[in-house]
Amino acid sequence: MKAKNSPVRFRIGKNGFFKGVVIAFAFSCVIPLLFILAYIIKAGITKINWNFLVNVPKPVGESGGGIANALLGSIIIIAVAAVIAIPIGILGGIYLSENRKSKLAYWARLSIDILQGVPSIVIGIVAYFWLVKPFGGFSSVSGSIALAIMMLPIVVRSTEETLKLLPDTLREAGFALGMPFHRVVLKVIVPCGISGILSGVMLSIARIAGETAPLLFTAFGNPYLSTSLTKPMQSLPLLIFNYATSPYNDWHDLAWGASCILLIFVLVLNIFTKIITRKWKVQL
Amino acid sequence: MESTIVRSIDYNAYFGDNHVVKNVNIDIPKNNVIAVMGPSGCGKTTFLRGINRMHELIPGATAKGKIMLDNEDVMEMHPIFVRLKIGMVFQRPNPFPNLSIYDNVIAGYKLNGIKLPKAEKDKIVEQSLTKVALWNEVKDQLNKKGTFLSGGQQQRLCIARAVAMEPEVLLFDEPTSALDPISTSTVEELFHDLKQNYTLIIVTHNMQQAARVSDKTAFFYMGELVEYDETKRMFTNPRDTRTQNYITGRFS
Amino acid sequence: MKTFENEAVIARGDSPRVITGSNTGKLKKTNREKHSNRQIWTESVFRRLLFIMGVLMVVLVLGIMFTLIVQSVPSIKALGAGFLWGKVWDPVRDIYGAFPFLLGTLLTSFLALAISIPFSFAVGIFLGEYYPKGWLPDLLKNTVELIAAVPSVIYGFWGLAVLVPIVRSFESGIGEPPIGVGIFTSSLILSIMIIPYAASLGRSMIQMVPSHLKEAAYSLGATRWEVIKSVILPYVKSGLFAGVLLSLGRALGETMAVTMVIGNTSGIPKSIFAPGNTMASVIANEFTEADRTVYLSALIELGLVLFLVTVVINMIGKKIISRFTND
Amino acid sequence: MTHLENELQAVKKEVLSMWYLVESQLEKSRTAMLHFDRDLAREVVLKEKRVNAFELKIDRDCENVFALFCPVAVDLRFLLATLKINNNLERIGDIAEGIAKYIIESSGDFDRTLFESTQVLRMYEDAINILIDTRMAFEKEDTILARSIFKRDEVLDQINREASARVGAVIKEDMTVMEDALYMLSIIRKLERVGDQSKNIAEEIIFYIEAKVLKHQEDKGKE
Repeated sequence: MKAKNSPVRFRIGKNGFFKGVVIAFAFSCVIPLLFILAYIIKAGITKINWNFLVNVPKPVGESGGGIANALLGSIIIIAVAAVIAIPIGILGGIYLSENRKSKLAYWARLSIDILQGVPSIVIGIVAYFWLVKPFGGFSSVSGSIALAIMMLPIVVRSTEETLKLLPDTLREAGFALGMPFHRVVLKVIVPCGISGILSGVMLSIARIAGETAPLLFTAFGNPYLSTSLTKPMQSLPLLIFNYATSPYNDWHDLAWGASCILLIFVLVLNIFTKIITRKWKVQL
Repeated sequence: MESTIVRSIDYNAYFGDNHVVKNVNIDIPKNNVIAVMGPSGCGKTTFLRGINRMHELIPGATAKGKIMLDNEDVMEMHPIFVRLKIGMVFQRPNPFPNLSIYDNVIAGYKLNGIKLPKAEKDKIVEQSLTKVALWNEVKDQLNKKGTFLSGGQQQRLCIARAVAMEPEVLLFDEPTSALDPISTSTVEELFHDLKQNYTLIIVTHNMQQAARVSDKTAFFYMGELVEYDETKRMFTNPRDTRTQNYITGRFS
Repeated sequence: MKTFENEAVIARGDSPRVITGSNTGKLKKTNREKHSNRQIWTESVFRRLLFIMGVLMVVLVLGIMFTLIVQSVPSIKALGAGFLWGKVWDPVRDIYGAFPFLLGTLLTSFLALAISIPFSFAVGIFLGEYYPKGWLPDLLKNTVELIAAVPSVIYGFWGLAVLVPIVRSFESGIGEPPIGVGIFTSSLILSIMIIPYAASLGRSMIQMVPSHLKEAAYSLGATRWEVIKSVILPYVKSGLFAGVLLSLGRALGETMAVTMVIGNTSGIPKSIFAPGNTMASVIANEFTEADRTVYLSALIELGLVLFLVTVVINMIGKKIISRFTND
Repeated sequence: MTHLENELQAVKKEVLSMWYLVESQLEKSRTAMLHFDRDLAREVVLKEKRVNAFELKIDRDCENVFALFCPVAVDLRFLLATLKINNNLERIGDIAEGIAKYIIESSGDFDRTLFESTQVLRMYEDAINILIDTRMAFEKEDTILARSIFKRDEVLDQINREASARVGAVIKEDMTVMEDALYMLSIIRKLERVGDQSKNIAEEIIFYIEAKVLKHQEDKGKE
């Protein structure tokens, strides 16, 4: 009996050991994130005050100054990108979910898959040749379009996935009432999948809010406050990149504050998305 | 005096190359309950969905022939008009999950963007729910979501939704197959009341149900209409041996 | 009979409201038809709009590819295939060899992958098999997803401020030149950033393992670890591989964090602690400074290579996933 | 009320109509016997066709309900009982017709004293009452009433058993009434059958209401 028992005991011990290893590895992933969060917030939160939010950066050597230009720029660039990408993305997602078998849908789906994997820097290059070079200068709207291209696959995919999960009986119910196609889609299907679509939209905004690479060659950055869509514009990630790699401590401080704001914005948006998805979920 | 309301002439339906409904000719008299039965895959649901042009919503599906509704060919009309005149109720209750009971009943108006005064909407909701014997059960909770109701109530809500559009014909695609026996018999009783105002075509794979509720029965087999007759006759003295074999359960 | 009675009532005028009622009923029906005609028009417009969206998506990607190819033509013409193997990148002397960047990209990516895989698989196994439900696994899952949400520029900044000094002291400890920035540092940063991709894919794959397989093994007296090792992992190995590929795709294309901590030198790195450059970082650094056509075009050719490599890797990963989920 | 219930009610109503008809047939043939009314007797013979039509109609109705509704439990027993009751009623109709035919066949007015001496009148009265009470039991689903039928059938049996002796005595006394007396004997034999049929019907009623099979049991009334 004992001879038979001891390998079992060994196996049980091994089982426990590996469970411990898995748990240790799994939870240690969280540690760097917590470090980063703690560090950024600790370094950044002290820099944030009213002046920081409403002033533009001062030249090197002068202390003080703020990131108003980057804040406003980020808001404008993201808003324009969202205005471009959300309708196109949702309609595209609808197209993919409604035409599951057509040839064009196959290619469109493939394109979206490709687009999702394209490195952001490549999008930046392309946007540069499409929108910067032909129009003779960096502009915020070119940055917005580059970001919109980055948003597109996320919105399209989440819309498609959400709508695909809705039962066909819902569409049929709509059609059987004599509803035209567009009303079935807009009044029945989209409202039922609204939580999934919204979460896709918000996640895509969170994603582009921190994107820097496509903006390097498009919005470019601007040390002054600008609201013109055709002029270069500053944005938070650009400001962080430029000031973080600069040798000046004052600028580092600005970058820490900006990082903190950007991080909080992105995290809040992510958490908010989780909550909204759960709350707005239509019970089928 | 019975007058024909729906008449199919040489109706054929296909899924790609698959010929699922073959040359169906059938006359459906007004204010009758017609049961369509047959083994699964016999084309009965396809035929039913052909009547209000739901068939062609499936990619690759096509149809040939005529389906006359009041001497107008359904195949020539725009599907939207057809579906306004021919209501449909599905296998699983499918109330709109994002709408209240009240809005579900008038969904046909609301979601089609037809504006109605509040008083008229109230009237339609009450009348429709009364017709499906649901008014007394839900009149105090009209603002709750339609999906809070039980399965049988949901199905009656869906019937009310179809009835609210005042169609001439109501199609039922296995309307009780997802319901428990009690709800099933409630819905079946409803058919007898509804036939006063509407013509009902019911697809069912439950032949007892066909026998219980219908005036006339059509038996489909392998896409063909094998027999179409008074239900009483069909179940006591079928003409075709295939029908006999099917209703006696001797199908091989 | 019934209708006759009703008409009689109307004719006698007992109930005038009945008359108006029936009239508006008829009016309503015709209005409804007019309304529907408008709807039919809108419907066809809507269908066309959706179709255009479908076309737009294809055109967008084709356009990206086309632009990259056309813009890199000057460099392809001038440099040929040797571009990829050229060991020297010196724009001042008009010498463009992409090999240092290829090597840098591959080194950082695979190093990052090697570091991150144990962690992401552990997360996948933990969430997929050990504790699929409960507040703690939920918290872990959401936290790991947040790792992907943090902007890469913030990773870069944090790496610059925190990680670089640590690596520097580590390097001086083992006798390497204490630079701090370099391939090793960027791999560390990258490895954190790519954990969520393989982890979440692994989790969903492991959850898809049919329970009857696991139960069969349990019923033979297998321990949990043995079930994981001999049933679950073999079953999901292609899915896990796809997760690794997606992580790799992410690592290859990552720009900002790497640019900030890799050191940006265009030579061939002598060790993994040496500073270097990746394809993405060299584009980010030099694109706006490139003043000659060939210089710019060479950078774009780098972008094209990056694009093709990531697309191929992503496509393979997606294919594996879709085959896995369809089975 | 469900559709099936409606159908069953209709069948029941049909059976009751048939029952009234059969009762009136018996009643009429009695009146015809009492007053030697050959026209009335002929009417009874003619109306027998209607009884037969009823039988066919009820059979068909039952068949339809079986086919369309697949009844179970009490509904099933009701229909099974109805089919047999229908059959029994038709037989009673035949008996009424038979009696009426005797009246048409017989050469002249019956000797009135025979009604008393052979107890045919009393028996007739009892037979009709039994039939009426069976109907009441069916209509009201009253098993106590139905059980009482068994006892009352025994009275008819008693009269029937004594009939041969009685008729023999009557004939011995007065040979001229022999033909009439033999008719009386035949009528008594037939009325005894009415009792038997009613008893069968009562058994069916109990079967349908209580699901108890009393057929071919000796002590039926006594439980």
